[in-house]
Amino acid sequence: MDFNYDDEQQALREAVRGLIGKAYSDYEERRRAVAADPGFSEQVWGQLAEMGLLGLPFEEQYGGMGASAIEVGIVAEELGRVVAPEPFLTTVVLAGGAIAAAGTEVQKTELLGGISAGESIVAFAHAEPGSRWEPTASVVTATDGGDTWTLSGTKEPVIQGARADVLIVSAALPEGGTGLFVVDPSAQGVSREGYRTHDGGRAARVVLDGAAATPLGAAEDRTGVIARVLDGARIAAANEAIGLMEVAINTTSSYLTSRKQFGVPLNTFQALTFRAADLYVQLELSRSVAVWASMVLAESSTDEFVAQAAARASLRISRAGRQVGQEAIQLHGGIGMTAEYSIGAYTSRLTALDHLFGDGNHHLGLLACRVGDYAELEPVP
Amino acid sequence: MDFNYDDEQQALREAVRGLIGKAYSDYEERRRAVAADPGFSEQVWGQLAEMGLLGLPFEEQYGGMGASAIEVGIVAEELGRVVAPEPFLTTVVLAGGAIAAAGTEVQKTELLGGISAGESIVAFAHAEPGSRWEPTASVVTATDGGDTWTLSGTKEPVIQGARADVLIVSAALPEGGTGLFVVDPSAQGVSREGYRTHDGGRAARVVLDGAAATPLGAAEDRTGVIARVLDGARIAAANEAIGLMEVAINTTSSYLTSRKQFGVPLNTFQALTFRAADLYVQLELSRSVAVWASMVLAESSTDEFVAQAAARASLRISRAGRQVGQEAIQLHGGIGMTAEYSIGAYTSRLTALDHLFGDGNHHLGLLACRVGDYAELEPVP
Amino acid sequence: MQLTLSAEDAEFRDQLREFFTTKIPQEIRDVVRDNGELTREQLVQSMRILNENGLAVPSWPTEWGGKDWTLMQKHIWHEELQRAYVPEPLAFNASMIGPVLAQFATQEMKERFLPATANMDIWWSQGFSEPDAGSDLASLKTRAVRDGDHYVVNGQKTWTTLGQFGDWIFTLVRTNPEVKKQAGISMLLIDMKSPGLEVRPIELIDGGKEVNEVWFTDVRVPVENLVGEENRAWDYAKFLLGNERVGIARVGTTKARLAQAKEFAASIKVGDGTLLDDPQFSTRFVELETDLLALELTALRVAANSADGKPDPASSVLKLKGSELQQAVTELTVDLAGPASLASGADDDSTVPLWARRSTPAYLNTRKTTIYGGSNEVQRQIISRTILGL
Amino acid sequence: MQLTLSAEDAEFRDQLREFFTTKIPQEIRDVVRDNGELTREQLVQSMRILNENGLAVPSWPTEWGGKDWTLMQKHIWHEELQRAYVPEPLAFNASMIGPVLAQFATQEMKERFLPATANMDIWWSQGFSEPDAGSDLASLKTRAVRDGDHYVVNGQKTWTTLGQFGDWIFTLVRTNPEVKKQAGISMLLIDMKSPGLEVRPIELIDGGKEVNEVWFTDVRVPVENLVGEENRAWDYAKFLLGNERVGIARVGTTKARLAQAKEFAASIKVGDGTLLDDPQFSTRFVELETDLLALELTALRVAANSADGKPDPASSVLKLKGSELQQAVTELTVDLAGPASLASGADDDSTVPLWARRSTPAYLNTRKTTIYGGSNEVQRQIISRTILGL
Repeated sequence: MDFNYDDEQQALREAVRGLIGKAYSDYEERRRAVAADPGFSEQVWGQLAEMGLLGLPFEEQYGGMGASAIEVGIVAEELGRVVAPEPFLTTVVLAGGAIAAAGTEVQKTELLGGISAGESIVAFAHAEPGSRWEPTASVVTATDGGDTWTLSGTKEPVIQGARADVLIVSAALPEGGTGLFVVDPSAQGVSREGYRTHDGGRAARVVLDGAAATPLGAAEDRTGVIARVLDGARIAAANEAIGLMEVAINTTSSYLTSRKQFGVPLNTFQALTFRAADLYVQLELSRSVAVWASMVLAESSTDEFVAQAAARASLRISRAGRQVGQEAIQLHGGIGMTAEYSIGAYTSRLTALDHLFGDGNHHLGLLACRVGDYAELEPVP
Repeated sequence: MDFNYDDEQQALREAVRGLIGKAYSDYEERRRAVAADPGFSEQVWGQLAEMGLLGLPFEEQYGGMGASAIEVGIVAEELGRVVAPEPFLTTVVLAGGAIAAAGTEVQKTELLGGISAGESIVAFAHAEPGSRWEPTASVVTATDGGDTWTLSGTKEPVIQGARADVLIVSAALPEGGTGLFVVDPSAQGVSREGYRTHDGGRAARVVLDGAAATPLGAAEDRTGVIARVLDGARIAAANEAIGLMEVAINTTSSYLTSRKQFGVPLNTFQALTFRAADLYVQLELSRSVAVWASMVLAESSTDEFVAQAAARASLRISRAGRQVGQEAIQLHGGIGMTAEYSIGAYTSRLTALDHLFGDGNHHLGLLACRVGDYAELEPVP
Repeated sequence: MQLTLSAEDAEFRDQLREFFTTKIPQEIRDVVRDNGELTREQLVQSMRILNENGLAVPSWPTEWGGKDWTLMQKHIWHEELQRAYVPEPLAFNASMIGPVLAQFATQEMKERFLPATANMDIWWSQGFSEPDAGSDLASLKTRAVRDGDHYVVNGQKTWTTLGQFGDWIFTLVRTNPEVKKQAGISMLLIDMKSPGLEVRPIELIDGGKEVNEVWFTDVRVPVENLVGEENRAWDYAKFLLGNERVGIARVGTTKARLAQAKEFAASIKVGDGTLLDDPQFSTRFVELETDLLALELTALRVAANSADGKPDPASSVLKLKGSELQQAVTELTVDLAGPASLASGADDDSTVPLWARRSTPAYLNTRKTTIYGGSNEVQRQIISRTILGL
Repeated sequence: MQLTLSAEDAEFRDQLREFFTTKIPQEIRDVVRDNGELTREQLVQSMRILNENGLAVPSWPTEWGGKDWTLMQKHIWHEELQRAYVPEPLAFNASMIGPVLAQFATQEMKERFLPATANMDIWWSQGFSEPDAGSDLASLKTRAVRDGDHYVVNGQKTWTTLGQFGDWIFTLVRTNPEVKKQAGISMLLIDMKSPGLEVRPIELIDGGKEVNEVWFTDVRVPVENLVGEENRAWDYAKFLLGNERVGIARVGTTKARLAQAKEFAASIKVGDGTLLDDPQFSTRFVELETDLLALELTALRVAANSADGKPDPASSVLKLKGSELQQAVTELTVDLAGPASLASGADDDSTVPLWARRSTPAYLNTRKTTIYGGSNEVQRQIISRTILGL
């Protein structure tokens, strides 16, 4: 077992930090980026593409770099450190992951190529009214018209659904099961209503009314693919959360040493510094699980072990993220409540990530159903 | 709604504190009392009887004072303040409560009279191997021999079962349901093995092998009586826990102000004093619920509302008692781990009370099954 | 000891319940229920209806419209108000400057301001906190220098809640910088239309703009607007901050929100049942409502025990636990919303119900409850020092 | 980055697992498994078996029996030892005085003591803490005054774990009261059979007597029993306390205890299933094992990151969380025992199983884990100062 990043991974981290850390070195830059649609910097997106990061996990023949979940985790963590609003998680990891797993050669070449080049924002339209993180669809249904397929129903919220150039849509198949489809959002029968999300991002309601759709790969049950892709996104999100928490804790520590009350710096008050120490404990424990889950994913483990790792990481980071997010604001006091100051954005993003792919209690419930199946939980498969 | 104790209640509190607070003013006295069998002071027990406290809740014709759950709560709280080992809770409240609720006139006169006079220790033998606080019995079974009944099976742990002069035993009835029986522990077919419990008390394994038994009142299903009596004991135990917690917190506060480390008193360290403040919050919230539950019981509420109150009090005090018990030791440091010092006995007793009639999670589970039946929880029936 | 309300209190409660749910317009109470934002007009309208019926400022002296209620009655008034989603009387008017003026101002000043304050003819703002004087309020720097019949005020206040609506602002200013910091502070009433006074909104983390900075640049304030005596305002501020502890627990609000959350949970189908049948949620509801019961009983106990009108030191317990429970309920609501909680910016055409859309902004906004009005750290300090002697 | 153990490490692990479960007598390991009390003889026997096979003191210099293992190997050794319920080598010998002597003692002293220490021919006790010197160790008062070829020692030590079994005690004494408190401390090796040395047991809250007071009344100690230099022992003590952070998390022990608890839960029938099917318990198991997973991974990460042998500051995280999890598992076990947990003093004829009878004493005893070896308050201080710069 080896937790050390190799030289290339270290170099990747430094390169990403150089780019994204510079782009958002001033929190005002991030505020500006999220203020106007599409809620992120197209320029930064282009730079990420130039650096090859938007194709990071894809195979080279599709414009990618063939990197593993470790590298994806590094990028996610670095994006988290500056609360970068670019949709790496949802476009590259989630939508890209689905395409890579289920697409035809032609689709992979075209769609992954478009993502890698930074030319195409692809959104993964999966959440539905009433859904709770299941890997299945039921509100949006697919109809087989012989040569063509059409989709009807509503997807909401779809992260970056309004800006997206391409939609990957999950839909209930006529014969049962959940299929995946490629939808051109400019096609007839597709309407989109975009809006802001609390974390500075954008989402949309996507209404499909007999919209033309092309199966992603075969028009067959893709529940397993969706589950695996969601697990991959959970693990990437866990890494993003590590970056968020680390900087939130550092920002809080800096504030405690610089801010004076009653004539002395706040770090004179042990009740505050001990709580900061507790946050650090949360961070370190969570970091271990996030990195471990990335290794599990990177080493082609079974779907079951990946699901286990994703659920454990989601649970641990949900617990940590809430404590860090809440305490970071509390330890700041009033200034922590203001949008001009950075810390609230970290808390808001942690809250969004927690609810994007299943919060801690959701995963706890799933894991609890199987707790009798084994004696000890071993980190090695 | 009125939370004020009236003058008589205040006088009762002062009298009890005068007696028991004096008897155990020095913690060494309490250590001596629990060191030798029967694990409490027969002398103090006699004094409690003289003051009329052992008949407190019984009607006057049975040697009692006809007092309500408020007065019982006051006595329990005062006993808790000094971790008094006398079996007021199990003999007066629990066994006495069962006799008062189910006994014949003759039984009430004899048994309650014996308790009130301090002449008879009565134990409530209800817990069985594998039982988890249910108001029913299954291991001990009752056989109807026409004129006489016999009981067979094992009860364990029976608090004060070895010292007891009389046993009130729950047993499965031949036709179903759970009956209550009076058993003379010196009768044939009764064997008892006594032992210490971690809180300084005594318990026993009581093996019944065709032991002669007299139905307490009628030989009919007493599940409802047992449930109600257990609820009464839960509420008295909640009051005892309030006394325990209050003194544990005060003892800890005193220690923090007197003990020096690094050349300054421990109360210089805000991380410690804030945790003491959190304990106080726990205490005050719990006190409100304990007193409220006593009022609910005192005002002849429905069994259902009493059960609700007992469960809420058990839950709240379980949470508070653990935090107070654990933190009181931690804030003391090493000295808190020693038997010579008082604080560990408070923690141990809180732990015992928590598991005597159902711990917090047990009651939480029961309450959770009915959470959809009402919109708001109202303190007034 | 008595469990039930007295007959008088029960009747009092029923009357208030009837009044609040029939006399305050439904559309105003709906906004409160749905965690929406009230307009200035709605807040004024609601307070005026209360004032017309003698229900706006019950804690004031009777000669200025107060009611001489028992603490139990005040408690009931608060709880029923909150349960009915009636906007609470603006605290700056009803709980802060009103009582201060009634206690410390000249008869002339009382007559000038108190009736207008009770009726919201004046909307008051609070000018206490400064960027470098938060929990350590006494270190405030805004200066007022006497110049003939005026004070000239320079400085900056912050966290001025709803300052964008304010007509007047009661302001702590330093009038003597030479003495111990508490001893050189005065209170001025300042017309917010005065030249040199500027209000700048502060955006909060939920996107709302409920607080403001207020800048004073050579603002001239007539000397007759001084409250009480010069350099004595630290006492007035302490009086103000210690005042009106009843209602601090916000039991009524939290109880209503928790009951709402139950409805939300019951509305979400999962498997054969709803989220309310999920042990993870049902146990969470039980824990919260048990703690809320404990809080309510403690508030009642404190009210009952404080017949002499002095605040019980246990009021710090009410603030601490009350604020934590408010936060816990908003957190629960986000979790009920689940993935739909992301749709926080969607409009009413959304498939996501209003409560779910508002859940995360409400959660983020509620982080303030453990910070303002004496942070929970300050409350722990009070408990550990005052009650435990630490 | 690599998830699996290296082939060498995996083989190493398998060999140790085989050794521990076959060469250490089952009856000794059963006592550990059942939370029982080992006799002195059992502890010595177990350590001697380890020592014969070079597994008692792997962290020592190789010339004195150490193994020059990687930190990963040391981690595996610890975990496997704990999982197999092998009594750990007595810390006072293996982790404390042994390394100190190896580092600071004269060759003569090493030869005299180290082999006997590794083989438990000497049972060492620790004489550090005093009644008024707990977390603030440097304020110790026990005096040693030079008198010819001897030091004369007077004072009192406390919290001397298993002192009732001790042959020798390594003791911090004040040899210079005139200087800064850290600068006047020396370390003496004292034969516990010396006249004037008295050991008095301290009963703990679980009824056990594992710690002692040690009183010194004019105890004469030959000067050759001074470790290193006079007045330099504060450095030796810091070395000792900072030493051997691997294993501090006690992952192996907690993992084994949690697996036991699962068996207990599965053995208790409730309704149609067992307590393991109860959502209250099943979720608690998941929370604990997830935190334990996080702790184990953190221990492995720290081990992997500390190839230079220096302790990672994250070791405070291991101590903090490791001790909390030990406590959480004993608390869970009491709750599993339920009403049977009251039968803590019953004998083996009881209907209550052994684990349930021992559950509350174990819970009470485990309160010590967050106090000793640097309390969790000290660990938070280290983290906030050293890592966060607060």
